[in-house]
Amino acid sequence: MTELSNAPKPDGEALKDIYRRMLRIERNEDEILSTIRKGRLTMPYYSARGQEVIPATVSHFLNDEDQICTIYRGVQDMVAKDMPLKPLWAEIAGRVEGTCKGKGGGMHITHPETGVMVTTGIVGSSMPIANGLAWAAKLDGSDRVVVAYFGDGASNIGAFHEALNMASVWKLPVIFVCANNLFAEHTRYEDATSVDQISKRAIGYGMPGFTVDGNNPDDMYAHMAAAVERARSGEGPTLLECMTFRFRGHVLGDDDKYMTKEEKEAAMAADPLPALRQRLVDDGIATEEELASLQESLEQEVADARDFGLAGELPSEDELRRDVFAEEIPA
Amino acid sequence: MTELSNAPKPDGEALKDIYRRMLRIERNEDEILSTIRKGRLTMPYYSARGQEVIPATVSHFLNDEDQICTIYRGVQDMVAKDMPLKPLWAEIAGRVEGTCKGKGGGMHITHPETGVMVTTGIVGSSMPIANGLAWAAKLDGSDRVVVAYFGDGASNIGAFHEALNMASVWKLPVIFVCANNLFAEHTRYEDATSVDQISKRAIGYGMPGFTVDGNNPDDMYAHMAAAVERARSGEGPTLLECMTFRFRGHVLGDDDKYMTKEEKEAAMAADPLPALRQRLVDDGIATEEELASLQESLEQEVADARDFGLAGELPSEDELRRDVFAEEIPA
Amino acid sequence: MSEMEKMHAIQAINSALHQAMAEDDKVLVLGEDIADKEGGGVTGTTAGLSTKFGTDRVKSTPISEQAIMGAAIGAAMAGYKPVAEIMMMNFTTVAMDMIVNHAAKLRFMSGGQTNVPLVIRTMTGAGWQTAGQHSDFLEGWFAHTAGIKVVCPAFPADYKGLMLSAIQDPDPVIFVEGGGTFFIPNDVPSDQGPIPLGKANVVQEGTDLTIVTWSAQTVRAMMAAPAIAEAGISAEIIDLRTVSPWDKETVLASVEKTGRLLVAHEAVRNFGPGAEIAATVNEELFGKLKGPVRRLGGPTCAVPFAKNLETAFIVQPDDMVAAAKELMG
Amino acid sequence: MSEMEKMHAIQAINSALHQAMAEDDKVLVLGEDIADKEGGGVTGTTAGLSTKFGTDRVKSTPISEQAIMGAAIGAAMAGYKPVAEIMMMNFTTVAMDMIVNHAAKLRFMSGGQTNVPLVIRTMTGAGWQTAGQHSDFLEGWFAHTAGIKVVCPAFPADYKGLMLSAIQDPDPVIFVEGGGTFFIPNDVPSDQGPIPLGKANVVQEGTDLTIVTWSAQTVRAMMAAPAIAEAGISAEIIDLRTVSPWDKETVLASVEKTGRLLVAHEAVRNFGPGAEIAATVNEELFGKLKGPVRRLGGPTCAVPFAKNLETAFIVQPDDMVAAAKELMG
Ligand SMILES: Cc1ncc(C[n+]2csc(CCOP(=O)(O)OP(=O)(O)O)c2C)c(N)n1
Ligand SMILES: Cc1ncc(C[n+]2csc(CCOP(=O)(O)OP(=O)(O)O)c2C)c(N)n1
Ligand SMILES: [Mg+2]
Ligand SMILES: [Mg+2]
Repeated sequence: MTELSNAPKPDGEALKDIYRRMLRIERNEDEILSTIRKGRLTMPYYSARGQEVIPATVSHFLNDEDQICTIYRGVQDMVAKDMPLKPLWAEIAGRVEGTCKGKGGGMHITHPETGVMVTTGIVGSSMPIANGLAWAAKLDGSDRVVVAYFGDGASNIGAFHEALNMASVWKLPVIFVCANNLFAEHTRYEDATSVDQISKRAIGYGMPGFTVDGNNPDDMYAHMAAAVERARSGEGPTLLECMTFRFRGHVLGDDDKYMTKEEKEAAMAADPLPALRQRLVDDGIATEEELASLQESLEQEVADARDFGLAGELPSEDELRRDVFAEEIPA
Repeated sequence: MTELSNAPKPDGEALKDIYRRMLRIERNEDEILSTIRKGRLTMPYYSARGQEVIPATVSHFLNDEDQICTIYRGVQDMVAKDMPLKPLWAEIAGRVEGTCKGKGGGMHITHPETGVMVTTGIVGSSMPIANGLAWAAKLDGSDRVVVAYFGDGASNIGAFHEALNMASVWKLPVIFVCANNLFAEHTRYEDATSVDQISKRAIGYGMPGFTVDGNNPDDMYAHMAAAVERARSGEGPTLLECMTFRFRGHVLGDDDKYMTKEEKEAAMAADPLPALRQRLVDDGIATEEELASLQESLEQEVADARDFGLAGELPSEDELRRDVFAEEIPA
Repeated sequence: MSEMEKMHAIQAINSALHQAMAEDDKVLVLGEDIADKEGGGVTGTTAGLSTKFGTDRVKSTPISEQAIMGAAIGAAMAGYKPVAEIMMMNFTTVAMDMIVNHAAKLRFMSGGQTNVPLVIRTMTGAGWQTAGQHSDFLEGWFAHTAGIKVVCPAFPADYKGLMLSAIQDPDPVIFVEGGGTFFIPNDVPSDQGPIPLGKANVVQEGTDLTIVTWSAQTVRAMMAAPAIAEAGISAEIIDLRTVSPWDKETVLASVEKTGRLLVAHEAVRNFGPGAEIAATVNEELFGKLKGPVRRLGGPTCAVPFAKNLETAFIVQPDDMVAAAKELMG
Repeated sequence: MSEMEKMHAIQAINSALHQAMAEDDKVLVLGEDIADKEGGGVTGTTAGLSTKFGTDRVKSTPISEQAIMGAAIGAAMAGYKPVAEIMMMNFTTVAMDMIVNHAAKLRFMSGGQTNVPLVIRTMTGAGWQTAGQHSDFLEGWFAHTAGIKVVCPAFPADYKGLMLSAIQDPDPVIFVEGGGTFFIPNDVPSDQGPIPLGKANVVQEGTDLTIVTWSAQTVRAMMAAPAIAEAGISAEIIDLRTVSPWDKETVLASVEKTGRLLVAHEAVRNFGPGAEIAATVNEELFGKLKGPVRRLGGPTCAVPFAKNLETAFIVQPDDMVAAAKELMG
């Protein structure tokens, strides 16, 4: 992976914060999956198990003013950004108490209060919109930054190219965060992508680009610190290609046949979540008790959110005529 | 510009052939412009005066089986590829004897016999289609190559990115020829493009890419020789960024205000057409008489084509129901 | 009589692709994840093809819909017959230039010198809770585009027969695979051959009322049929199968007989494809209708996620029954 | 009374943009070549804006229509009011995902938490011999798309007034600039204010026949008007101005009065926007019409290059006169 000189390193508090966000993602996903299995949720679900370090570290650097544009596999990104879980659960349960009154669902969650501006189901489309939000940040004279999340496969679609070029020419405060999990649906990275590292594409946009170990909090921390600093100070965008692996396939129900047993097992053996937990304990950053209590409180939060979501009201059919335009469409 | 080791050099015959193609472009365009000024042609016209070396040298390496996909500014590319001028003129005059029965016009000329497969008015769209023709060449087991022409501005659109990536992954026999004339309509290269050389974008596609002096036949020759060789031998695509300048603005009627007088004058002072003529004479490759007679015969060809085209029949209104589908649409 | 096989739509398409590739080595298949290494398509529709016919002719692609369509267009111009998958119909939006400005127009703009015999396979439909960006029926856009045919089958045998025709058609065809047609396996003759494009299928004869529909909505019409019959209404149900060019003759003949028309589709009603059929019937049969032509289609909104809203979005069999009763006065 | 200024459509748009940017510093303008360094737009429509309001608010862009629309969408979500130019309507095909899956849907999919108050300015129309890829009227596609409004003015004052409204509208608007409306300068009140979206304009009153039309076709309807009057037909000519949502009330009231309707547009007739209007009028006024609703539109082909074919492609004033006579029986 690329070396950064004088790379900033996460201190104990930072590592704890990153771990907290990772665990929040993982605990929340675990409950989503078990609720789906019980037949109490009926959405298509795109797991991010194994990729938690990326949004957890990215979000560590973001505040509520900062914004993200994410994708169908984006629940991790929202949870990492500390979106409240109750409206999230109500949304994926299709209830009117959901962030989007149940009209968007998991693939289209929006929550401006925590900066979750767009969740798109169209590969590549998070990037051009992130540019527009970043342009607005510049016009506002604000130092807020925008993160566009996407996958390795998305780096082959036209919108990626157009967005990175424009962001660079306009020096927009965007961080392009590519989670390279080596697969686009069932297609292996190298069978679809013509360059060995996506970060090299940044050369073609006169933009700093780095291949980062997306499962390593130190590497993610160092590169994200630099990218945020660059964006906030008006120097423009950065492309971070974050290497990772998704343990649970593309979408729930996926049979994984397109990957080898070995590579999957190797990736799971290197699971970054227990590894970071171990490190926190080993390095004396957190005690077992602290971590257990963290886990317990997260599980409580998730359980409360689940109960809230599943107990919500169904949206009224009038909702079909609302939010199409500002004015309700007459019946 | 990029150095090639052991660069092949054009011999006298090659230079003469390149010059012939350049002059054919220039004489033909000159007549088109004067016919437009007389009000006898009513098309939008995109001049390529000043850019002739590029298609002339490219076409020197192509045979009738080889194919090109070009753009609105593509008349130069067809003429360089020795498309017959009579159906070209009939087409731009909107006559039924035209290549496309008058239905396409200058922006959409097709002439499969000489390999002119698509002329598109949509920036960027020559490239994805060139890939398909090249895929077919591979499937046919043929060694034909496909050239996709486009401009510097087109390198910022999504289709460029998708096409170059796919061509590289599939190792297609395509040569991507970018005429970098420093402007996209009225927009300066550097105001829209985030990298100092478009050829650097090739790095992101694992593809050889070169910035070539597009007004220099030697440099064009060397790079085109290598690109054709690569394509014919199954090694895949090449990106050639050919530096040039258009003397007559974007489209006929354009007022050039967006460029400086100095840069335009400097470019015109370095006009590659008289320069190559001088070289042919100076180096004893051609005599003045030979060149005069070449010019005369080209002018005769152009005049005959013009007369043929302008004397053609108007297409019948039935043509609106033909060529929509294979079967004529009933009246 | 030929033997019958029970097949789902997806199996029928798969069978057509196998047959077409075996019969004509110009047939190619491309799209995201469509080769066997990638599982033969996310729904298995292209399973087995790359193993049988090789990865030169059956190619998984990058996520690059413009490049997919460009590759298909170029290969088609060079004499091949590519079947390109754009996974979901909403993703045609990233390839509209290639489809509309190029595939559909190149024959005309070249004065007939080139043609583009390709098939675009694409899947869509509400009912899977995939919400606003994965569910739209956009056949109206393509029907409004000169130079491309629009096929929207409902039954497995039609999927097979129409796919065989679409592949051999000398012009571009968009072949819409409606999610709402995937559930019900149905009889497909083992020797099912091509079914001509542009011909509707009268799936139920009747005398009081004509129902024109296609794709998933035909399936719902069949579900509505018993209740309509029970209400004493003799409905003629026409499955259009090809939306453009549509079978005016069959529809006009039917409405001339029944005097009443209900057009129903899953696409949004407003400025939808049903309007063309309604307008044409009104124009051609002016004065001969016993009542106004009724159109049913989606409300003017994106397809919602919540199950109850998604259900309300779709024109349900009950809505068709109610409309049929209302039409009878 | 306010003073009148003679203006072309392009000047009227330019004037609206100047006024809107001066009144509201949230208004932004972006597109290819639109700043003054690049000549203020290829037709000069945005001339002077960047000089007056600065290149932060008025930005020339790369040739990247997806990125243009993305920038506009993002800025709009953040509270700005971007006016994005997609130079020609055919080029919307490379940005359809951004327009249709995002701009039009984000308010709905977010349950109203975000909205996208942007304007897409785009030019189109046959008559300039720019052929198949630069001439299409595609308003029917957008009218079929929930969540976006479609404005197609004909006269300079409407260009100004509707642009002012479009910019202040809280939702996305596609604003179509018809090449066939560019020729004739017309009176624009110097204090021309916003004209509400969704309201048609009865440009000529009449009692025998209603003609519904918009954009360049309205200009042709006005050219046809004298010959129609001469034939003894009293035609009511309605310039729809906004195609979606369209002014049903005005149209229905008129046809109720005249009993006859001719819908004419430059877009291809087949599955075109005229079908919605025809179908709706037929449905709402069933039994009250004196004759079938007639639709005029382009033939089912790409816009051809040859001048004579291009002329034949367009619904000419003469075609409208002939249709009016035929409708009167
Ligand atoms: C334009 C478009 N094409 C295709 C798809 C279908 N699709 C959904 S996810 C996906 C794979 C994306 O892979 P990648 O970008 O690597 O992200 P990951 O899913 O691995 O996180 C595809 C092809 C889509 N949603 N949008
Ligand atoms: C998709 C699309 N966007 C915009 C245009 C309008 N347009 C035509 S030519 C052109 C400039 C192209 O510049 P470049 O690629 O450098 O080629 P050049 O004209 O200089 O040869 C533009 C913007 C178009 N034809 N297609
Ligand atoms: Mg991936
Ligand atoms: Mg250029």
